[in-house]
Amino acid sequence: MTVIDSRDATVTLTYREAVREAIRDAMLQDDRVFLMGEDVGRYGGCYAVSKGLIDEFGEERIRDTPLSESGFVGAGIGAALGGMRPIVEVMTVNFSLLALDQIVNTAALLLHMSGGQFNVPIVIRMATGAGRQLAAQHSHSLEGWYAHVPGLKVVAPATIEDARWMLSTALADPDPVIMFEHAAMYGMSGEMAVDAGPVDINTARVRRIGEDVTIVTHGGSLWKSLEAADALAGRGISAEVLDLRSLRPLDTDAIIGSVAKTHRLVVVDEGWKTAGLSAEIVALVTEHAMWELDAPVRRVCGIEVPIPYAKHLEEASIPQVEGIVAAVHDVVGS
Amino acid sequence: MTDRDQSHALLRQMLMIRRFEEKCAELYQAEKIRGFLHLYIGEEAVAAGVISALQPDDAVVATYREHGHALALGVDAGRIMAEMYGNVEGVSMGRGGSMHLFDAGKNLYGGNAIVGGGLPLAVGFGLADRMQDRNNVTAVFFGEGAVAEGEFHEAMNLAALWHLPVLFCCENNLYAMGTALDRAQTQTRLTLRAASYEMPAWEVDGMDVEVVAEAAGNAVQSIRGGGGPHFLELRTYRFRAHSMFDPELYRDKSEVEEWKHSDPIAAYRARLEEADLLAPEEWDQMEAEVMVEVRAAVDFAEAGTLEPIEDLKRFVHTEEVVR
Amino acid sequence: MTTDEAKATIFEVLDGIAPEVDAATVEHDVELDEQLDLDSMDFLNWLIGISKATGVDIPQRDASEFLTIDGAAAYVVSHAAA
Amino acid sequence: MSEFVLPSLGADMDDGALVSWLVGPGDAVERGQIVAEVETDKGIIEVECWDDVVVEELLVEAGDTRLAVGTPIARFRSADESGSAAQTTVPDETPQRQGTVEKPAAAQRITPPVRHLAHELGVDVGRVGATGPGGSVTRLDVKREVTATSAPPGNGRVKASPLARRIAADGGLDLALAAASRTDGLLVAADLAGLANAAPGTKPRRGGQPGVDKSQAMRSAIARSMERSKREIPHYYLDMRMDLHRSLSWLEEFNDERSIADRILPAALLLKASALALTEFGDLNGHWVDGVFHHSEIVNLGVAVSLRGGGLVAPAIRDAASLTLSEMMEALTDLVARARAGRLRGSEMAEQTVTVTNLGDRGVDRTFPVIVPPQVAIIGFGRVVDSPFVVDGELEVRPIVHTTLAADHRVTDGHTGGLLLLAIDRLLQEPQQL
Repeated sequence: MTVIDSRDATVTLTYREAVREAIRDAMLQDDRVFLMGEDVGRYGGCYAVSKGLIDEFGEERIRDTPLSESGFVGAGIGAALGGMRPIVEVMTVNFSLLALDQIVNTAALLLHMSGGQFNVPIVIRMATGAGRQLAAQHSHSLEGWYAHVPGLKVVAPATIEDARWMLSTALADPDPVIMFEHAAMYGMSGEMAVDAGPVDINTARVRRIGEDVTIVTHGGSLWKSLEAADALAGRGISAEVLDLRSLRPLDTDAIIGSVAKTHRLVVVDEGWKTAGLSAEIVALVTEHAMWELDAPVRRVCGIEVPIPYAKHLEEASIPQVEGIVAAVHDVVGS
Repeated sequence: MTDRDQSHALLRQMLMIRRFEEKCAELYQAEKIRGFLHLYIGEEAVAAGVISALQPDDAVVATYREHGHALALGVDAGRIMAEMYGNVEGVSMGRGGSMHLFDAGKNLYGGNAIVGGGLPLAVGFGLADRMQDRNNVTAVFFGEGAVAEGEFHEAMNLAALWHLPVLFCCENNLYAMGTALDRAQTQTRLTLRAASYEMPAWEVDGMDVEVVAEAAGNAVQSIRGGGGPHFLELRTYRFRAHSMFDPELYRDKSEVEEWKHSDPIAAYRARLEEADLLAPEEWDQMEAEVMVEVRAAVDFAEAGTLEPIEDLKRFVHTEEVVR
Repeated sequence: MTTDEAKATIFEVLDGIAPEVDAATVEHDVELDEQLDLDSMDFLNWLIGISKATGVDIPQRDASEFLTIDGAAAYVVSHAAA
Repeated sequence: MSEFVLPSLGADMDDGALVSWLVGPGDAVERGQIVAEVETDKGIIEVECWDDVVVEELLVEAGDTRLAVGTPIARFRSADESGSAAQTTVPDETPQRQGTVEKPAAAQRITPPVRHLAHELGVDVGRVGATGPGGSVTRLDVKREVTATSAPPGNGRVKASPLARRIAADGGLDLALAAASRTDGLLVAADLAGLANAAPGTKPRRGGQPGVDKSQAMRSAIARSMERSKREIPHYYLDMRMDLHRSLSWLEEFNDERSIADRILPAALLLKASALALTEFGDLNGHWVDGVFHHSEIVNLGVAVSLRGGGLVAPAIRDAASLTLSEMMEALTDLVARARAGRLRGSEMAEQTVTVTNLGDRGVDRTFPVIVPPQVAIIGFGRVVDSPFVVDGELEVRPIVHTTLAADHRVTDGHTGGLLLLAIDRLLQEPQQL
């Protein structure tokens, strides 16, 4: 529940509540905004993000859809072209593959193919990531696939503030924005300044300042990286943690800037290594900051295996704090 | 039989599509036009007929075989040709080519080269119209091959479920590229597919422009009256190859010759002449005018310019919306 | 604290700052400046080290007492807590 | 009269064989009529004619020969004798499609395997003389360069981080003489900074090349850097006497109230004044790289620290102008301690934008410092000496310091340098503002 503490002017809320508030706020601000997706209405959302919104806004604007990812994502694109500002929820990134045609072949390309005539102002939200023993078809981190596609903007809010405030910026954007919410974070609660307001969706943020090594990460891995940085501080290693926030475009300046300061890089990404987002970041650094590097780069990524069900195996298959700490030690040479 | 002006307009529209595309084929072989070029020759009655039943605010979503639809909507022939030349003066500034003709001014939303890809889009237009209380109709064209796609069924279901103002126009020319309908689908009565979504559906002779126009007119009227989505199966035939580089191994020449007896232009012309609605000199004049238009389109394209390479990265994100 | 104890501490601190110095060769009554290569930073660090090790506060105005080993030891002995 | 050419029926059709002619010379051909059949990779395709014409001559006989698209295969004349030429004629201009692909400029001819060898041996291929065919670099050329650069025998390739390589290149350091602190033997930037600190054999090495004399390595590094400086940089020198009376009085008062650990040395004042002054004269703060001066927004003050047992390093105090005096003192203390303990960070050895040397502490009156490339200026402070000095027309004894500037004449002229010294002097007269 939302608790407002007037003394320090912060509000404590969960990630889920933050996203819900963002949707609610957007719907109140703009009649053109509506939410559409599987079980977003009566059921209250697969992850209870939209719980209660149907009572407030009705079935037209909190629109339950059949299990037709391609159909309703495409309908969202059409509605966007027709003057609406749809928020389309796809339950998980795995299911979004059923809508890949619409997202990649239509939403991302239309503006260009039409010579600039038709932009697609749609926001497509989806859960991503492992950590809840949901096994291989509900747990993957495929953000990097979308980040590959020109025409899309891809964001990954990792903090309560970003969960609350990225949506309005995404909706104001004239082009399609894919928003990845790490499913393990929905229950995470945290403080946010009461007077927090809209945030950009195209820059990275340093979440912890450090001197010795840069940890580049996003989404659910941010918190593991910060925990690792804490542990490292106790051993005299000062790690800077950079939260990408935007996976497309990548904030190259921020990445290069931090590496130019620390001269060492560890990339933490729950997605797979091969041809993945982490590979892109490392490539950027070698292209733009080769001569700043004072140690080999390390990547802490999802192990190249479909995410298994068993808890111990699942944990072993995605980045964990110990792995990040070990990678940093390796890079720092201690 | 409709009145004289109207029938002349339909005939002229079909003739324009025919001559324009013949010129396209010629220019393709001269390497002026490249990429894939899918010609509509033989199917002109469908676009001309259906689009004659639409209002200016109605939206059209078409396939990669869409020159006919673009011309029928009144998109400038010169800018279409320029697009195929890859010129910056093209309707899509040379970014789209033959398969991706767009025109905001005419509500033409492509030019979609993914089979079935345009169907969900049309549902979205219907939804937007409904949510904003606009009494528009969206006509979406697709081939019978698309009926095998999941997106067809998802879109049909959504449109019917939400009772949206969408006209589904299935251009059944019997072959999905080279695969005949009965070699690809269990149920070849396509209207039965629509019926399974409780959607009104008709089988229409797509070689007869007046029949098409009438069926489309009825459907559009019903949709605008709140009748929800409708489905038209327009039975037609393409006289030419699927694309340019196609030796047509999958069908007999005799079959093509057989269908050419139902050439929508020749048949309609003969019918009008028989009914004294068209004088031979009127036809000759029509031919001459159309040829002038086609030549003007080619001249426009020939005089066109290429977009500078420095502008390559335009239109990836919205910096300027051209409307 | 005896003078020997004070000197032991003083040399220990010096060794941390100038490890190359052989304590046996340092003359106790000659100014350090003349026999060792110490700059102002080293000198300051030496004073801070002595202060830390002995608990004796050394104000700036008394810095001149530390020009020789003997002087430094005398200062420390006389100011050390009983 | 027009030529009828083999048409292109698809972007992926390059050629075809004429299977049969369906028309012959003298035949009248209608627009749209099929005139020939062509065998392509996809099968036989009918070729149609786009105009009403009469066949004048068939130029190619039917057969198996593959003809390129665009090959003339017949000559037609228009049906109405003088009518317009058929469209499918060879265009006037050669069909030039969508620009041509330019070949990359041949900067240096070297094959990948040879390049790899050079990389393995740590040879800069740019320096290698090419004796191979067409001016290409051969394996022998690369090996010859290894011998020429007299790498320590048996050491093979030096494993060094890119940053370490950059610093070494900028400062003229010889990586082969450095010792690695990492367990895997990779030389990192910090290894260059502290390399003369430990006397040979005093510390067990964890990795790197055995038996390298670190102080000798540092000597050689300094030698190269200074050699480069004096070879490449046209120095100019300016000198100014500055009255430190106010600064030192103020400092004495300041220190009196503080415990010894919080004491501030005059050096901190001099550094702070220098840093602040440099923010006003950006042309003296930055790097000269490949003939271009790159100004730095912030002042990363390299501080020359002499090491026990010889040698010198000048690690950076980052953004020095933004530090308070206490912070400056703290930074200086920390830097000197770590420099002498050989624990500098790589960044501190890579980020200097200008250098200050304070030799006066050791008793010289003034310095004539040498610029550290790629920097463009160095400020030197001499000994503070009580000297006669005229103040408001009266002769007084004041603590005077000679402040010297050596600057790169390619970037600035003496006028700018003089203004910098004046600014430092002005700042030192108002120590409480520092």
